[in-house]
Amino acid sequence: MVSHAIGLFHDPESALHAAGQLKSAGFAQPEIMSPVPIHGVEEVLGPKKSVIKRFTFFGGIFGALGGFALAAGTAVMYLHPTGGRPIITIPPFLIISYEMTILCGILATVLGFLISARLPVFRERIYVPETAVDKFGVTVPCDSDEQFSDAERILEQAGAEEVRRLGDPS
Amino acid sequence: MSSEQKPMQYSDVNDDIVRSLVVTGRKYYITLAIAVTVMVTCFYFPWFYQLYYGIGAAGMNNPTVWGTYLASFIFWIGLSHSGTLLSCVLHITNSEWRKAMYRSAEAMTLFSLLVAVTMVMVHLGRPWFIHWAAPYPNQMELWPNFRSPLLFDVIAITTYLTGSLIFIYMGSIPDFAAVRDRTSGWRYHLYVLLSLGWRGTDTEWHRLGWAYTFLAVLIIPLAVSVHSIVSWDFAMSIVPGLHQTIFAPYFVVGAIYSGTAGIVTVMFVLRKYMNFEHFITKIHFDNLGKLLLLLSLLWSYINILELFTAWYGGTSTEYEQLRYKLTGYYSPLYWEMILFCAVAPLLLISKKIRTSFVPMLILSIVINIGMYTERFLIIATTLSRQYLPESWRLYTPSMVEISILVGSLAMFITLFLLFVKIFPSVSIYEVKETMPKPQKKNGDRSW
Amino acid sequence: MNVSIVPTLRVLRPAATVALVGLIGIIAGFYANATLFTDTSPEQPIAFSHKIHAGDNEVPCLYCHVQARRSISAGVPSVNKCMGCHLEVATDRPQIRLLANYWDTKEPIPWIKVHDLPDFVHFTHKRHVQAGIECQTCHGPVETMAVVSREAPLKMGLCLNCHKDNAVENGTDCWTCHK
Amino acid sequence: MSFMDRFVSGWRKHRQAATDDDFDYAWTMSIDLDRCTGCGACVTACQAENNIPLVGEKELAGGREMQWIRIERYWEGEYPNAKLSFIPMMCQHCDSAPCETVCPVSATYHNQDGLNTQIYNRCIGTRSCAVYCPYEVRFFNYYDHHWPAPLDQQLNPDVTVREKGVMEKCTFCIQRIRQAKDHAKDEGRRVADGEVQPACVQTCPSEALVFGDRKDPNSNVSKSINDPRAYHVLGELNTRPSVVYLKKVDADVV
Repeated sequence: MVSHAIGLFHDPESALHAAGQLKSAGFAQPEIMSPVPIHGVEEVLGPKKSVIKRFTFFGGIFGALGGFALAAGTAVMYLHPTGGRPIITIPPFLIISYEMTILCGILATVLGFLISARLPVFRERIYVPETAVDKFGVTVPCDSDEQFSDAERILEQAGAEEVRRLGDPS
Repeated sequence: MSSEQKPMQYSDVNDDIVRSLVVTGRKYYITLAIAVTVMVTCFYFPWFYQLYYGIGAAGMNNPTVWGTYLASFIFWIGLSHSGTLLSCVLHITNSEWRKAMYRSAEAMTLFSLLVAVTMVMVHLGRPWFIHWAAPYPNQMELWPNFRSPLLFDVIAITTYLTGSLIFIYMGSIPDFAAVRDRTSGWRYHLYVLLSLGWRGTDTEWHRLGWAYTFLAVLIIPLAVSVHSIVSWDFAMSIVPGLHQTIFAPYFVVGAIYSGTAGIVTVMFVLRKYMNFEHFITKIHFDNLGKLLLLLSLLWSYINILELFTAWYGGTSTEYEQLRYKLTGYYSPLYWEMILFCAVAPLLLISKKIRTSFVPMLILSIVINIGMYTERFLIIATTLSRQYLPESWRLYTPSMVEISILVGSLAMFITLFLLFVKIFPSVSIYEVKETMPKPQKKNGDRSW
Repeated sequence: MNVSIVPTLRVLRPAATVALVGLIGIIAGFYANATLFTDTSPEQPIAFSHKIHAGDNEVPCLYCHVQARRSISAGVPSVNKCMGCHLEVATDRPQIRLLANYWDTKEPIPWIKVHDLPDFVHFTHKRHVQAGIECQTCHGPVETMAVVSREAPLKMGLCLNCHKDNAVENGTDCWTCHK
Repeated sequence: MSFMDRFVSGWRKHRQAATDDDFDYAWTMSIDLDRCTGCGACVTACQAENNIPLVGEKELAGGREMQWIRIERYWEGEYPNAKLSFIPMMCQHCDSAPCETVCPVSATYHNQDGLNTQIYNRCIGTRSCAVYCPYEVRFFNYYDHHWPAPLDQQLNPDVTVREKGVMEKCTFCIQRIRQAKDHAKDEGRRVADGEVQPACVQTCPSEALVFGDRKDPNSNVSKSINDPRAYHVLGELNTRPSVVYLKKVDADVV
């Protein structure tokens, strides 16, 4: 059964240090849980790449083209000549296109965020409520008791106030 | 975050904010009851009467077919402008002082937008057909007219509403998670859903940071475009006094101006009645005061420009419009607006006023009264004096209109009161970010 | 401790079910109201059967609805027209007695309109009959109906599709049909 | 290939601004101010023809009048040297109408007769068209109107009775144009000059109003709009109105 070792730290530096130690000791990728975003995670745990920007970019492009197509297409579908202007009147349709760019960009960003942050959580994941208040948690999955005691040792050496063992529910 | 007595700790922030959600005093219920009562009696009853009777219940007449409803619409849209916009700008520029106030500022955006949309419904002659302004496939094969500035408005406001809602929600996810752990019952389930199972892992923070920044970058141009488009409802016409190129920047500046004043008002109320003295301090009022001063100067500048070009151009219609604005029937309101929006804010030059709470409250309210007058005058003075003198006619709001105006304010207050009990009205994690980081204290377990 | 939104979703399942059922109920009710409870075949003062006249006896539509080819309205035949035949034909039937009663008292028959368009619609039978459109296109197979019922929805989309399919001159101009 | 061709040709076609040439007719009215006596018969005729409600004294004073055509009166000087000038004002059926572009639901647009039209049942009542109209000739139904007992018998069945919350305006009596076109279609010809007359034109005792198709160079209206006295009201706004006024020759000036 897979369980998790979680060490709770008082300050972000120790937590980061512990995570680095765990990683170099050959554990699987540790996770840091914190009440505030902490800086320097990428130096310790390796660079993070986010796909969100691609979502935003392509969402925006889709919105721009879709917005113009919506305005021009619907104008052609039912002809209503107004104000002596052409049916496909470019300047106002560009405004629609602009607004739709932003709308689709926003929606795509949200989608990208949810996908890349793996939210919402359907299958249970381990969690320690203190990490939402003032503790910085570092967790690693442990396959065996030996692994857990290794992890516990590393965490305590790095200054963990407390090390807990949490069963992985899955 | 500075505090006089003892340094704040991370857990204090959680305590304070969970308390603001869970502990509800009698004062809150009384205020809510009053707000709901006023909303129902002053907004919904007159509105239903108007739906039954027709727009004739309002004071509008033939040349002045737009009235206070549209003025209120612009006012509320304007009020919505500094919340999310300011929050985005300050987020991108990494301003520390934003962090304690942005949540309620964004809520202000959201609710004033909702009220603005309701004002559109009130304004329409046949609001039961409002869905025709939305593009959706239908058996009539008819689509809205995408050439219309009013339709730009529909699209822009929908986008802005969606964007603001997502922006405030996304920034609140970590806070919902923090609150979730401390609540029980229906609140617990609500926050479980709202927090989506947020755990605060490094990956989640990283993604949130990116998404949040992208949203901020998208929303800034959106917010500017929204009020430009609102101004085009007027500026795209050929009515003297409305057909002005300066209108888009004028409206944007005016919107941010009245919105910032609105934030000051809301900050004052939150600070006073939600006991957020720790979070909302003189620094915020000082900074907002400086911003207000800058905006008031910009606003005055644009006003002078408008008058000057009309005077210098001197075409008969423009000139008549100018003369009417400065000396005509509505001129007392005009000078009141100048006094409230251009002269009074000059007091903000003194730091003493900027850092004292009650004068700031009074000034912010005065500015918003002035800004409402501005919106009213844009409609009333221009529409009552157009090209053909035969159809010149004055416009006075009827009791129904005034009542709906009061009721819309009550609606805003109601929504806000509900908000402070559901959303953490000060961002927990961002306030923590402004506090000194916990330092290594090996062996000490007292914290 | 673990975190997941699933337990909450479970807790909320009854509420969600109620909401969903309510929503479906509202939508279904809306359609039921539009289809089931709209009276598309009202009871007429005389149980006139198009099946007997137009179907079995093959009386052409335009024999009775004589104005259809030259006016906006197709018109309901006058009692005179009915009595033109029924002074001789089937005079002993109870429904014909009713008809004769109207004839004797010199009163028009208060027929109930089945194909009623809103007041803002301008529909001219003349144009459509002259263009060779079958009556059945819009009115359905009337010759098979003992009691006339409204078959087509008579919504704007119906008119518009036909106008587009047949490339009617100015067929999609609003003022062609609206007034 | 064929799709691209269709796309390109469609794009070209719909990028062209609509002009008179695209329309079947270009209905035009000319108003000779020299002949107009300001009697107001046109106002009454219009009221009767188009189911225009009588709003009553109180609402009239409040500015909710309903008059698709009105006589604008301007006084110059003081009594007894006062001089009155007047001009009948109705929807100008502008070819570049500001009101048309602003309607969010396309309730007002330019139809194939070159008319600026209003579809009452599509209107949602934003009233923006009335704001954008420089001639102030669009009228809003501030409430449901009722016709007292005998008057409801004279309602024109060819014209809708407008609901509250709907904008309305002069249509050049489009129901008559439609009827004339219907007759013409039966006979396979175009509508002849003089065949269709709006109620105001029909009733004008001094024949100041002339109505016709300006695409027909021999029509009366074509002749009268070529008069040197012809002008457009607020012509500088470039709304390209379909109503042409012939200037009054002022005896004092000549």
